[in-house]
Amino acid sequence: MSRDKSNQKSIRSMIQEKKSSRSQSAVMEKVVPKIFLICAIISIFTTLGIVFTLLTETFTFFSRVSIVEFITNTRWFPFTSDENADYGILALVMGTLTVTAIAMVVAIPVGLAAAIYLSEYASAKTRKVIKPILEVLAGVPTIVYGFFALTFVTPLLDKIIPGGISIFNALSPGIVVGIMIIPMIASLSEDAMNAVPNSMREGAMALGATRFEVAIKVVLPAALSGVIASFVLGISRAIGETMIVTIAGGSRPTADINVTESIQTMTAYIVQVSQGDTGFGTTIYYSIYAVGMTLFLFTLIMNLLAQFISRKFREEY
Amino acid sequence: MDITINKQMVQKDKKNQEFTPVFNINNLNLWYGQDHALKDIKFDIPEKQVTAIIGPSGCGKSTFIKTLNRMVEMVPIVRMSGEIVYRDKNIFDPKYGVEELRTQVGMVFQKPNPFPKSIYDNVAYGPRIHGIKNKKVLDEVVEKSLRGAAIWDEVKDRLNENAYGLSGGQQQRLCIARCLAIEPDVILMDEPTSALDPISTLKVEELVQELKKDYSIVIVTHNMQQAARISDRTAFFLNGEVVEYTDTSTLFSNPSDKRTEDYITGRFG
Amino acid sequence: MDITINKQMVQKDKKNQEFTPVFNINNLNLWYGQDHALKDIKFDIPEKQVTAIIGPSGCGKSTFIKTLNRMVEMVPIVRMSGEIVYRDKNIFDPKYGVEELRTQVGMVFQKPNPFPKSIYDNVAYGPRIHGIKNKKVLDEVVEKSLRGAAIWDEVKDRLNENAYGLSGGQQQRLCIARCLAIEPDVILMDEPTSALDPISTLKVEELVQELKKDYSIVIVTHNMQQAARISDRTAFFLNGEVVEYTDTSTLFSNPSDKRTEDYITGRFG
Amino acid sequence: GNKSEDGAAGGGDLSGKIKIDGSSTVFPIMEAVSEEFQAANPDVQAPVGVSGTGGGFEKFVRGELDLANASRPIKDEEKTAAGDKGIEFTEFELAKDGLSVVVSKESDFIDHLTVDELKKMWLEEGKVKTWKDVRPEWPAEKIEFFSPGTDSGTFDYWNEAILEEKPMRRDAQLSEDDNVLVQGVTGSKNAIGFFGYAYYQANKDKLKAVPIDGGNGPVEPNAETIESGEYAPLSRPLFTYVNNKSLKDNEAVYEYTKFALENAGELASSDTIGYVSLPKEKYEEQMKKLDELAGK
Amino acid sequence: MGLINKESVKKRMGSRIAANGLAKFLFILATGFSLLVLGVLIYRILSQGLPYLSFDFITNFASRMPERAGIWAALLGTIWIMAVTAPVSFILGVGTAIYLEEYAKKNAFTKFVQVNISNLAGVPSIVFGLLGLTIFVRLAGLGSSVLAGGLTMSLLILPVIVVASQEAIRTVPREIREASFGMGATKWQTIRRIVFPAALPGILTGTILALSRAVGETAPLLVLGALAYVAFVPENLLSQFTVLPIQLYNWTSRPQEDFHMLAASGIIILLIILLIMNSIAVLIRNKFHKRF
Amino acid sequence: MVVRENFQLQLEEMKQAIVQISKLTEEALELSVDALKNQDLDKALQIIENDNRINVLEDEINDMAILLIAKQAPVASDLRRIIAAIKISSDIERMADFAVNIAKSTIRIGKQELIKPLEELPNMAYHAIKMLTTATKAYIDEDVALAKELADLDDYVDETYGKIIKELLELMTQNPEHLSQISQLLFVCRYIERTADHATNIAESIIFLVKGKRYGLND
Amino acid sequence: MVVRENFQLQLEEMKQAIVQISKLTEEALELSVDALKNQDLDKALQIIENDNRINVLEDEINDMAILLIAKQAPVASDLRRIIAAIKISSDIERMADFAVNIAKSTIRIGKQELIKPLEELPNMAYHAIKMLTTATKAYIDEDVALAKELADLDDYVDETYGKIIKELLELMTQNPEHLSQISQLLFVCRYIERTADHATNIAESIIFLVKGKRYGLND
Ligand SMILES: Nc1ncnc2c1ncn2[C@@H]1O[C@H](COP(=O)(O)OP(=O)(O)OP(=O)(O)O)[C@@H](O)[C@H]1O
Ligand SMILES: Nc1ncnc2c1ncn2[C@@H]1O[C@H](COP(=O)(O)OP(=O)(O)OP(=O)(O)O)[C@@H](O)[C@H]1O
Ligand SMILES: [Mg+2]
Ligand SMILES: [Mg+2]
Ligand SMILES: O=P([O-])([O-])[O-]
Repeated sequence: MSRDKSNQKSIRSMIQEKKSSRSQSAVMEKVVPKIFLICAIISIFTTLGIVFTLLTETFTFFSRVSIVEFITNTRWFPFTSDENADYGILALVMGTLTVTAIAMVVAIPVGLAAAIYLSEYASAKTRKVIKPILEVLAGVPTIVYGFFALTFVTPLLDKIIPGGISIFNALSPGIVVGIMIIPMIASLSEDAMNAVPNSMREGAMALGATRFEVAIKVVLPAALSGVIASFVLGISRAIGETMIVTIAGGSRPTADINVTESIQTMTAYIVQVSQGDTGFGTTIYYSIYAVGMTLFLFTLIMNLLAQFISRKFREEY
Repeated sequence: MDITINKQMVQKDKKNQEFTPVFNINNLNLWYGQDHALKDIKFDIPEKQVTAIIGPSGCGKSTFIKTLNRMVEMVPIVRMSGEIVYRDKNIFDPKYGVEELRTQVGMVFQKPNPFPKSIYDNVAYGPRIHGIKNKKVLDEVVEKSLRGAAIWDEVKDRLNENAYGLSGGQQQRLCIARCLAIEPDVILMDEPTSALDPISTLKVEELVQELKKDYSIVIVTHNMQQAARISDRTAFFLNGEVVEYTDTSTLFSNPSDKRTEDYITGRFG
Repeated sequence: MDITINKQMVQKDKKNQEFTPVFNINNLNLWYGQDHALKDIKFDIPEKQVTAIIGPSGCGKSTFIKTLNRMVEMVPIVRMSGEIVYRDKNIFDPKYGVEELRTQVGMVFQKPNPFPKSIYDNVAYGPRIHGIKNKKVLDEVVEKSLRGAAIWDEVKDRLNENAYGLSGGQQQRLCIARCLAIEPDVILMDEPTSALDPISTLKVEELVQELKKDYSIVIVTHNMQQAARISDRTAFFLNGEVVEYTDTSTLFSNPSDKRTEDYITGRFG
Repeated sequence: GNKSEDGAAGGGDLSGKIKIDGSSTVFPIMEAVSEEFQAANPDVQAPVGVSGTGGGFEKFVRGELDLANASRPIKDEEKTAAGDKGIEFTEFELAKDGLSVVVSKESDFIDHLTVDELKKMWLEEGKVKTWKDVRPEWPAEKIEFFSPGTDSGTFDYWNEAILEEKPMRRDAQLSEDDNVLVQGVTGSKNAIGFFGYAYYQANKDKLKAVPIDGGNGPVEPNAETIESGEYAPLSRPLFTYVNNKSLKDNEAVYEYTKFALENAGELASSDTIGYVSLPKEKYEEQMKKLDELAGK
Repeated sequence: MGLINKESVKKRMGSRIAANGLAKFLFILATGFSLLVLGVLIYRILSQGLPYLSFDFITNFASRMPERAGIWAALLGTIWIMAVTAPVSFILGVGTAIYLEEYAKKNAFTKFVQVNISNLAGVPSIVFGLLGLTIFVRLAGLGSSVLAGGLTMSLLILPVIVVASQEAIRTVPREIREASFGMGATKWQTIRRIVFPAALPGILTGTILALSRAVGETAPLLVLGALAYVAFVPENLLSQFTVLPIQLYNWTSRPQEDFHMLAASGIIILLIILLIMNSIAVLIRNKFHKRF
Repeated sequence: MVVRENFQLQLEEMKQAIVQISKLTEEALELSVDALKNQDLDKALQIIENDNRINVLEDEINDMAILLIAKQAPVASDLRRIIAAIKISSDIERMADFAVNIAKSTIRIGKQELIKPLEELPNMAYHAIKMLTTATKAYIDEDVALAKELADLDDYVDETYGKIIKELLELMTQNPEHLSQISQLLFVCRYIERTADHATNIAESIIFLVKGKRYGLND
Repeated sequence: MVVRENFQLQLEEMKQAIVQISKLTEEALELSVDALKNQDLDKALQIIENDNRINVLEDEINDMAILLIAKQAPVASDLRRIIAAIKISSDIERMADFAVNIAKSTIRIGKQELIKPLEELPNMAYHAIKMLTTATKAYIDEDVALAKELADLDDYVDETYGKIIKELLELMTQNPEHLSQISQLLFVCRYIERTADHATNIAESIIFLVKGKRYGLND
């Protein structure tokens, strides 16, 4: 290999010459991070904006309704004369939790099973086909799911359940929210399980383990943090789900859990009021902010929980 | 030490053509789709010896070793023909389940792949899936396997810690212990030291030589020196064919095939 | 060929203590937090020779080599003391920018790390970031660098394909070409072949020996044999200290320190 | 639309933007009005929003709207708020909506209900659990109640006309979406519910409207009985509120409102909307008021 | 040798294999169930929506007469909103991700930003509607315009994009950054020429999936004051607008069956849009899969 | 912790083989001197026969060395140990050859009466054998000091060699009828001298093995 | 594509060094025979002086071999080539020593008139030298057939050796005054015989190098 000396000089010296342009890029080096910092700060302002929006109105609400009643009263019935109104958030919270619980009972086993099937049993081809299809399931607008719950699932349940079921109930939207969440849990869990190195599966298989034993005793524990994270995300999604419960869950808040009866969730309440005729400035108007704030706190707690859990269950590999 | 020992050593190196085989492979052919990865392999694997497989990248070493415990079937496009007999049983016989085969024929992989569990649970995994629940028996198995893998002293005080806290070399020996725990007959190793530093490599090599007292070992290695150091017999694979398969001493001091010579002396390309 | 050549070869091996250094390192100490990773290193790196660094895992080889182009500073908890002089310039001199240093002192890494761009763009990357935009000049640099890295013939017809389509060994030579493109003075290599198969390894080794005609090369390697094969001088590191630094022939045939001997003969642990 | 020629009030050279929002009940009427008006005046933009009556007023009193549709009259709080912002406005009635009380087709025993019976049934402290509690000869089947959301204008009107502002029973199924109510009543044998006439009309085959006896014998809801006021007390007015300032400043708003008053009756009573027109005089009266306000 | 009873191991083999078979059956059943539900959903939508689906349906404005009604305004409204949302959320999201992954020091502030972002990802969309109404419509005086709607949507999907981008940036191997620095590149050069292009497929996939979520969102825009009847296409950022889901929601709440069928047709269009977006994402994902 | 146990074991085996060949050679040399002294032809024949064993052993040591190099890629002292083994075994084998040569000379002399009882020659031989024993000991212990002493021992052999040659030449002139016998003794003397030289070579190899440096003891 | 070029180059260098030492040794042997024939003491002294160069060269070949093994971890033929180089160079060096020994004998004989002009002895010597040349050629070409021919050549030397020894012993009885000279010639004869033996050894090494098998040519 012979090197052309003159050319060598030229590149090295060319680089030397361009040194001056570096001072200009030095400016970029200083400015760019600041710009990105501003981007990052916007997310904080978003949260501040939410808290500010919710809090100002929430304060007004609590100037009219005592916070003690809000927490301790088990009934929620604002649409009546102010003196008769009940503002016990528990009724809405129970509705939300009931729907969420039902959704999870549906979504976790089915989603997880689908995830295990896709990641441990299905061929790459099958996976490539089914996964996007499931993602479509996640993309179907929620109104569609709402009517699906009301006009398909509820009548079906009515036939199945002895003693029937109310046209509005917690069960049907719960199940449908669950169905809506299945792809999310399946997809995220599958991602997490897919991220478990194949070498681990091979390790277990080489010991004579069946696929099932590999899935349950090796892959699942290894992917647990991701799987649990998908559950938590699913729960957040169920808590925040609005249209399905609005359409199929009814609007009768109650703290008593009876899944065949009508309920109301926090989100459904917000929709009910913001779609309705409530006069601006009325207590009801302010109540949606208080409910929104509660919802915000709920999701905040769920998220912190999620982070805690995924840190706790992270199996290092 | 007597002169006879020396003679034996040299003698053994010179001709150990006669041995009890654990595996008889006959006319084995394997395709990945259209890709003919193993061609007419004829191969006998001796009992309680170390058999090394060397050859350039992509020559079919891993493929070959993985056919022995049928792990190769995890690749969907694989097709095979020919016969592999493990101790008088045809391993492809549907009556002879792959799980059972793999219980007899353990495997250690290129990258240490402990489960993200405690050291104890790693070793106990095999016995457990095979239905052993008795804590005392498990304890015993775990200790014996870890001792067998020459890692007991290093980990005995931290059996409940996560296996990923161990160094690479320790992890690999743990994987060997995990494999020993189901008391296999044959142990397959696919480049077990290629991810390890030289010292850990040496330790694993020593261990392999220790293990051959009780197990029949087949080891794939990129490292010719390693094959030379630790094996009794060596096979040189090229493009899916067995070019030469003989005792290691002969292969490395006086190979009979030009291609083997070229490969081991680094004249290949 | 004449006898004098033989003599020269032996002679050169015996004493090449006098050389022009490109780097003078004096009393270099480095800490990762509380961890004293390099201890009082004194080291001169010769010009246009291959200097190998060997030692057990964690002894500070990578740390040392990375101080030479100040890449080690990417670890936030690093503290250093001492002096590194590169061709009469103190590399820590704030006037002497780290980008400038790194333009003179190229680096090749353990895992081939081409950019996910075309082969051409990979090689042109360095000149481009340094402001060279002229297409003709770039073309020339790319060809020259690829030739220099002995990979031109293999890739000349696919310069616009993605670099990840190359094999591991080709990728590593591409990375070397990329490094050559900015015409560095010194090339640092941190275990450049540890991720490659034996054949690719041999090719890179041959290349390194070719390159030392024009560049000063420092190579960290886990593979003692490799250090022995390709380097002119070898340093043995242990626990952050330089135990022995001498010409390679001496180090491998007759090291003066017991610890070196123990390490290279595999008696270490 | 063949409406475009004769409805071309401004002759087509009119332009501008009109901000309309509010009740979802009124929405179909205003949508139709906008559609026809824009067909005649292509340069005018008259989109219609559905923030609900309350949401509409919230924006209206802030001065964000030209027209606020409402299915109830403006409330005192809202008036005050408007006053605070210096917003002056005028109410126009566009059409009537008959509240239909409906039961499942299967409940053939129900011939009619009186206003008192309705009241007894729907009140909170009411003891009515089964049909038998309403009239002893009816079966002792548990009644299921369906009502538009307590937050809707429809409910407000019901509240006024039937419950007389007393709290409604809390076990009623409420929904903001009247289609959901249709589903509810259709789906359960012993259900009773009420909602806009349009929803009944669109689901006549599935539902049975109960004739209401307001004191003058049972009257079935239909276009004539509602328009004539015979179907009492369950027909309610639908409004739009116009910002006076817009009316003066924006020619398009004036033209639009005028167009609405001219055509609302006919549009509202068409099949695809299903409300009931007001008597002709009522529209003319309002048109005069409009011209006055606009200073025409 | 001998601690393991080979006989009992052999005996258990049969039941273990049977358990595996049963489990596999159940797993397939679960997957099949999800697919079945999707099938039923699609069937219902298609059977309702196909009759009204035509070219006119796409190019017509909404109308009170079902046979004349179309989704042109809503479709273009959706596109306009996306035209605002996509660049804004992309720039902000990627900027934030780059800051967090490349520049931020590991301190309390960074951690706070991180927690805050993952928390925002879980905040119900309707709350974002309230935020948008207060901040963009009222405080900023943008009215219920495309801009206000787009910005609100941007904030809504911002956390998703940030997280996806961070993930993508994190998968860019440290080695290739080092390679760049090793050649004397500055930090910004490295980010701009190496990290960002390498992470782009991941970022794009994440962004498209986030956008497809935004396409289907109803609640926040409703709260914001998006319109239901619009017979014109937006002309600029301050134009008023409607979007597909709102149009559909509006139709579903009409009494007349015909409008419900129109809604189903609209849903088909919406699903097609989502399908296209998802396909692009899948394509990008597959094309650039495992490049390193 | 010592690793590469197997390698160490094999090195040790090789060492033992060298000790073994050295022992056999010592025996052969002693026997050959005895046979010469006592004109024991059977013994002499025995020696020639036994030599094969030593030759085979040298070949085996060579093979072991080559296999060790091929399989273990030794460096530094390990490598020097193996190379030294090759050289030492070759030296020892040569010494055994001298035993055979002496035996052959013994046979050539046959039952013909010796011109004088052999004294100095066997002494010199025993001395040379002692050098081999010493070299072997130095090799076993890798004792450089001991190895260096061999040079001194060799000086004595060289001196004696000169003396004996002179004496034998004188004897020749005095006993022309025994020319053949004496010339055989001349050769034997030469063999013994060479034996000692080879012992010195072994010492050099030992020093090289330990120190890694060449050290001329013969000059 | 041939890789490890550097290694191949170094092997080649080593080979050249062996060719070199062999050439020098041939020269030395030739010179020594000439010196003996012509009783040229200066030449003889010259040979002794020159020997150092050969000794050094052997050491260098050894060092090269050791470095190559240490650095390149050779196997198979590469390894055999290096081991063969060690053995061959040692044989050649020993041959050069015989040249020195012959030179020393020449000096001992001095200017004393030779009892008869030397003819057979130099012939035998030339033959032995030719064996070295042949061996070198066989080595260069790695020519096994040629190497095997050396065994035959050696048979001739052995035969001649027996004859010359007999003749010399006869001469002794006939010329008791020249005993010293003749005994020196006896030794020289022995040296030449040994030289041929070493050439045969080289042939064995070559066969081993090429075939990887030991092959006894001396038996
Ligand atoms: N899963 C697979 N699908 C398709 N082809 C494969 C697969 N695995 C291996 N092959 C092909 O089969 C041949 C043999 O591969 P194999 O992995 O057995 O080689 P190897 O000798 O183990 O190489 P290495 O030393 O790189 O591990 C190669 O051509 C390879 O491309
Ligand atoms: N980023 C880091 N932070 C903290 N400590 C580090 C870091 N990098 C290296 N060290 C420590 O510094 C010491 C030297 O590490 P270094 O990576 O230089 O070793 P090495 O000789 O290159 O090892 P290897 O052969 O495994 O690459 C080790 O103790 C290691 O734990
Ligand atoms: Mg492999
Ligand atoms: Mg390192
Ligand atoms: O939407 P409303 O008419 O019920 O206000």
